[in-house]
Amino acid sequence: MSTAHLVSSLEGEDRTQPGYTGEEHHELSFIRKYVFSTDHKVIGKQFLFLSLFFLVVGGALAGMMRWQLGFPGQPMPGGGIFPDTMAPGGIILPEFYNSLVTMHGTIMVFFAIMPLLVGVFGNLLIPLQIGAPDMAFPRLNMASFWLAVPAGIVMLAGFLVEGGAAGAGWTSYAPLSTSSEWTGVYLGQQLWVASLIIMGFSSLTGAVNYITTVINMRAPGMTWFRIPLPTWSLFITAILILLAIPILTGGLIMLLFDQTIGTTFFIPAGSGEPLLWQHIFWFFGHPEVYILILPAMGIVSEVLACRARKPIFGYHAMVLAMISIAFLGWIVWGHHMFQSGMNPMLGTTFMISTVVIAVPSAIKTFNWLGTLWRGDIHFDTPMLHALSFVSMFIIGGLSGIFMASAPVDMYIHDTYFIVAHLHYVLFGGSLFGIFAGITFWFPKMFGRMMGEGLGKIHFGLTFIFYNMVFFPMHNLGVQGMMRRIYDPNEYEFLQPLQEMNTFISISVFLLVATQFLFAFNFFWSMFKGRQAPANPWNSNTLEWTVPSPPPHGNFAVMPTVYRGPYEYSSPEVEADFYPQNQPPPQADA
Amino acid sequence: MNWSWMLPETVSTYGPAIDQMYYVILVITGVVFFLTEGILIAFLILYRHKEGRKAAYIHGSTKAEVIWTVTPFLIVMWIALASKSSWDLVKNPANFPADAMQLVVTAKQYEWNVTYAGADGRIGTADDFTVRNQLHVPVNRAIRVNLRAEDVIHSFFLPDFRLKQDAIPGKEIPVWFEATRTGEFTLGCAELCGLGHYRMKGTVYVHTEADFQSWAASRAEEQQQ
Amino acid sequence: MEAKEHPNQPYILIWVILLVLTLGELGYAFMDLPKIVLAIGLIIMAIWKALLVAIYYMHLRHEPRRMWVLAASPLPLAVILVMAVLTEF
Amino acid sequence: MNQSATAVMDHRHPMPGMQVYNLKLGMWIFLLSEVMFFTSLIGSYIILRFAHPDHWTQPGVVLNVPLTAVNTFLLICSSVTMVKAFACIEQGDQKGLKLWLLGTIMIGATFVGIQAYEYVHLIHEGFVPNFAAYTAEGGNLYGATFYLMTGFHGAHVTIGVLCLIFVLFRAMKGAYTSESYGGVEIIGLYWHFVDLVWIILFTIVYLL
Ligand code: HEA
Ligand code: HEA
Ligand code: CUA
Ligand SMILES: [Cu+2]
Repeated sequence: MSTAHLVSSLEGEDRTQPGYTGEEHHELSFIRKYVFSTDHKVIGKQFLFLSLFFLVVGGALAGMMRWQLGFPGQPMPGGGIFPDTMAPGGIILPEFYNSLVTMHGTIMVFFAIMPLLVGVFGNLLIPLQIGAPDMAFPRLNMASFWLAVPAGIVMLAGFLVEGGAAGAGWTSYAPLSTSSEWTGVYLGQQLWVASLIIMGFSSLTGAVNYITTVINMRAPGMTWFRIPLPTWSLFITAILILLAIPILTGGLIMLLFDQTIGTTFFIPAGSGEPLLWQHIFWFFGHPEVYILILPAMGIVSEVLACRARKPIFGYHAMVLAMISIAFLGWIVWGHHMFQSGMNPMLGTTFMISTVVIAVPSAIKTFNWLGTLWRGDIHFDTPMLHALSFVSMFIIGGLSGIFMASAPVDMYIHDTYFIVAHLHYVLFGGSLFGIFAGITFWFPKMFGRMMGEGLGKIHFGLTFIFYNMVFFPMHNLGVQGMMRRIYDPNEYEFLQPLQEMNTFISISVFLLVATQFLFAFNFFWSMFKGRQAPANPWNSNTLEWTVPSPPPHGNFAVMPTVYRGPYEYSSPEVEADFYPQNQPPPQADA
Repeated sequence: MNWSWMLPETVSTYGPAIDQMYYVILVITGVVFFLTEGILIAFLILYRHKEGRKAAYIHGSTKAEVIWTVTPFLIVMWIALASKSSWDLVKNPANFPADAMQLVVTAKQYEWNVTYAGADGRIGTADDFTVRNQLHVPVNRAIRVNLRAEDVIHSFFLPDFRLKQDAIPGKEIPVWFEATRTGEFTLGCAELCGLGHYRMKGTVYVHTEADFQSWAASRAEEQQQ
Repeated sequence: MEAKEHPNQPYILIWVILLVLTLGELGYAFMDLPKIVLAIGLIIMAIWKALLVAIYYMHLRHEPRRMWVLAASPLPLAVILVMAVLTEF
Repeated sequence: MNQSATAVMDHRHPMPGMQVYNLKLGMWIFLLSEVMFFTSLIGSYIILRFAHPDHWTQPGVVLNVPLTAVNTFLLICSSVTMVKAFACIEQGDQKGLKLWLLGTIMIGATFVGIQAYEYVHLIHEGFVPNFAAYTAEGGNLYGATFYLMTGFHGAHVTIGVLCLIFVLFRAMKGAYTSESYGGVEIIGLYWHFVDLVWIILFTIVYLL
């Protein structure tokens, strides 16, 4: 009996047999097709809309925060709509500011960037790039999305309940986060925990699915070292999620019990250990930040190679670098806790492991540069975003080196230097990677091209304003400005920085305004854009061998893979690309 | 607007070593930054698409990859090892100056309470006295601060001294510093500790030894009454 | 199909070993030995039992080598986490 | 036979993969995350205990070790019944499958029952997770971590029993054959894993 046979009898249909084209023969109702769909491409799009929505929410929260920092104590324009518990007369209250920071960080990390990278591109790309008809467990995949939705609702519900939304930072350090006596937040803090537990299940189901799919569902000839880098990165990311999220879930459960039923895992008054929470959080948290960057690295590698029409420089090294980042990511979490009162010897160990992680990042950076070297570079919108990923990630990574040095971190820890670092890697890195990915695969998702002119304008303005927002934050940090500060003017030595804070805030408003261009371009192109051919970028990977958008079941015939994904400008063929499934010319057909 | 990457003046004994480490890293990363970004821009100009251009068919170079793996490795390892001494000096209690003056700083929402030993030089006796949001210390004398917290985590931040240390409820964490000149400096809280976090601040008064003694004496007297 | 190749499994034998080990643990735990000796002995027996379950009942011994690697992958992480945090106290 | 099917036969392009069917592979992968989940709980227990040795008592002072030893015995037996069920369906023995499944369910349910009984007793004696209400000797961290770990393990057993009932239900309808027994195999994996966790927990919580 064959494996395929076994699966078929379990699933009711044979998904591993070649030529399987899914359920397209029978008409599906609207609900089955778009709401409770099991098609990975539809689920990917659902994640796209969900997480773009949360990106907008996170951006709006950031805008309000920046209003307070740029114009402290002044009423927000249109701020009158807020109740007096948040912003009486439009003037943000300190406790509301704390909620804004917390919810901004949490929403951006867990509900915008992570689902954008993992939910959207994981779903869209993995089956298409490995030549599979769908995910290994389509129904589990659907569950993954439909867990993310209630998680998001619970998270946002924090704003509606008495006491406001969670306000202990996205890191929710105990014991502050354990009691309303200290935060002034009641239910909100618990909703935050509950939401993240649910979101954890969503990520976990996704991860199980991705890993199984990549291991077991590859098309014939798709050996490990012929897998395109986005899929590689998503595979590694899924492993990180699989092993990191349960640690957080365990910690969150303990935190929830501390908050509700009177246990004292993290509360010193009952001999609990606050540092235990920090260890648990960061043991998850550091792998988490690589979860937030690795898929973007994969996307960027793909775009760079394709738009430079050149094989990726050092494909094996790229894969190995990602694996070592993922591995080293587990042993550096202590660098977030240098000043937390942890054992200083342990601090030294973490300092050394942290700097070592710069090495695989260096390999990746230089290999990207190597890819451009002697290429034939096409400056399309996705390429521009990918290039700015490379240049901004360098800045963010280099600022990480300052903090990795524990004594230097003593001064810059919890200052705006950290805020600058994290936005350079998360916005300059992840979000530019996401922009690159969305603009690159938009035709595959929606069957239409995205507006190129508008895309370039959006890119240019975003790039400029983004740097105007976050670059000066380094300088603020160097002057000693602490983060999570409602009104820096309380401190005399920070008063001269107000001008700079105002400058940043104004730049933020311009940055946010620029994003309307993107939103407009996105929706306009979805309905009115130029019809996309199957392979608009002359790319090699399998997703471009099927129509845009691909039909249910993806491949009419199961593709056979003959070569690696980045055979651009190969002398073997006339064209400057050489699709993975194109038989070699002298094939014994 | 101050776009400077220079650190403000430091007034602690170990401050210059930390600042130096910062500047070393600034130079290294600065060089790396201009190098990589420069190469990036150069490539973008040199290899931009032109009609009839075909990219080189190159898959990589083991030699180049070894070079750009080993070089950064050596650089960053050096950074870590060079950082180790100042780190141990400041944070490892085994290396603290033995004759330091002892203080207890207790953080709570949203104030800093500084407890002095009083006349007998010992903390925990009846003649201790406590001042709020003020940290008075003599210049040129090592101060050992035993940090405590009453409610949640706070962070004892002396920007001018380059010192930061979280205070954790249920624990006592020692740190030390030594001021190199007199003056008034900032004491801040650097860990989110609730809605008043932003205003949990104090002032560090660095006195001459004589001034400090008379201040301490007058405070001790006040306490007696 | 891989499973067909092993009709006669030592399931009962393993069961007996597990029981003996459990009884052994019980007896050992209440012996008057230094804490550390107790701890080491008990942990060894627990790991032994866990391995028996994984290898025989979960059929790891009939799985490809790659599955072993997969199954063992979280263990180093668990050890790293606990060991590192323990040095704090 | 269409063109792509030929490709599969082509020996130069073998089907990649683990030679393990999806469902089983997926279950293994899921179990890895369970390992990490229990790591966070058990690890916290180890760390808290290490930090506050005075909060813990000797085995047998608070907890009823003999009773739990019986429970451990039961769970180990249920692993045998489970594996027997699997061995039966491998041979196509429908009746054996159903009987052994039923046995596993009964033993599993008894385990949960005994645990509930144990909880009731302990709480009655004042051994509770809650700090404020804590009365028994030893300190509340002991109670909190105890209920946390055994509680989540018990929840896993309960879920396992429910899944087994579902599998039994399907078995009655003849859903499994000697050719197709994935459902039985993966619930077995889960069940043995839960047993394995208990082996660790029993040692760490009750004996150490
Ligand atoms: C995508 C997310 C992401 C990524 C990729 C990184 C990458 C890195 N991070 Fe960052 N980090 C965050 C997200 C991220 N971080 C967040 C969100 C926080 C704040 C959390 C909070 O407190 O809220 C944080 C905080 C943070 C801290 C804690 C600071 C503090 O709170 O005091 C530290 C300390 O070591 C650190 C270090 C690093 C290092 C060394 C890297 C390295 O991986 C970077 C490596 C890359 C390079 C170095 C550049 C490329 C290399 C070269 C061009 C080669 C040549 C280089 C040299 C020779 C130096 N990060
Ligand atoms: C994960 C990514 C991420 C992103 C993208 C951002 C984006 C922004 N962040 Fe945030 N930030 C964090 C993660 C992120 N942040 C984290 C983790 C923290 C720490 C929290 C903590 O301390 O607990 C933080 C903290 C933080 C602070 C520090 C607050 C404090 O310490 O007091 C500040 C202050 O200026 C700030 C500002 C901003 C601004 C102005 C943006 C702007 O870039 C926002 C611009 C707006 C957008 C990017 C949305 C635009 C919308 C679209 C592009 C979609 C449109 C398309 C369609 C609808 C189709 N952030
Ligand atoms: Cu105290 Cu912030
Ligand atoms: Cu980190």
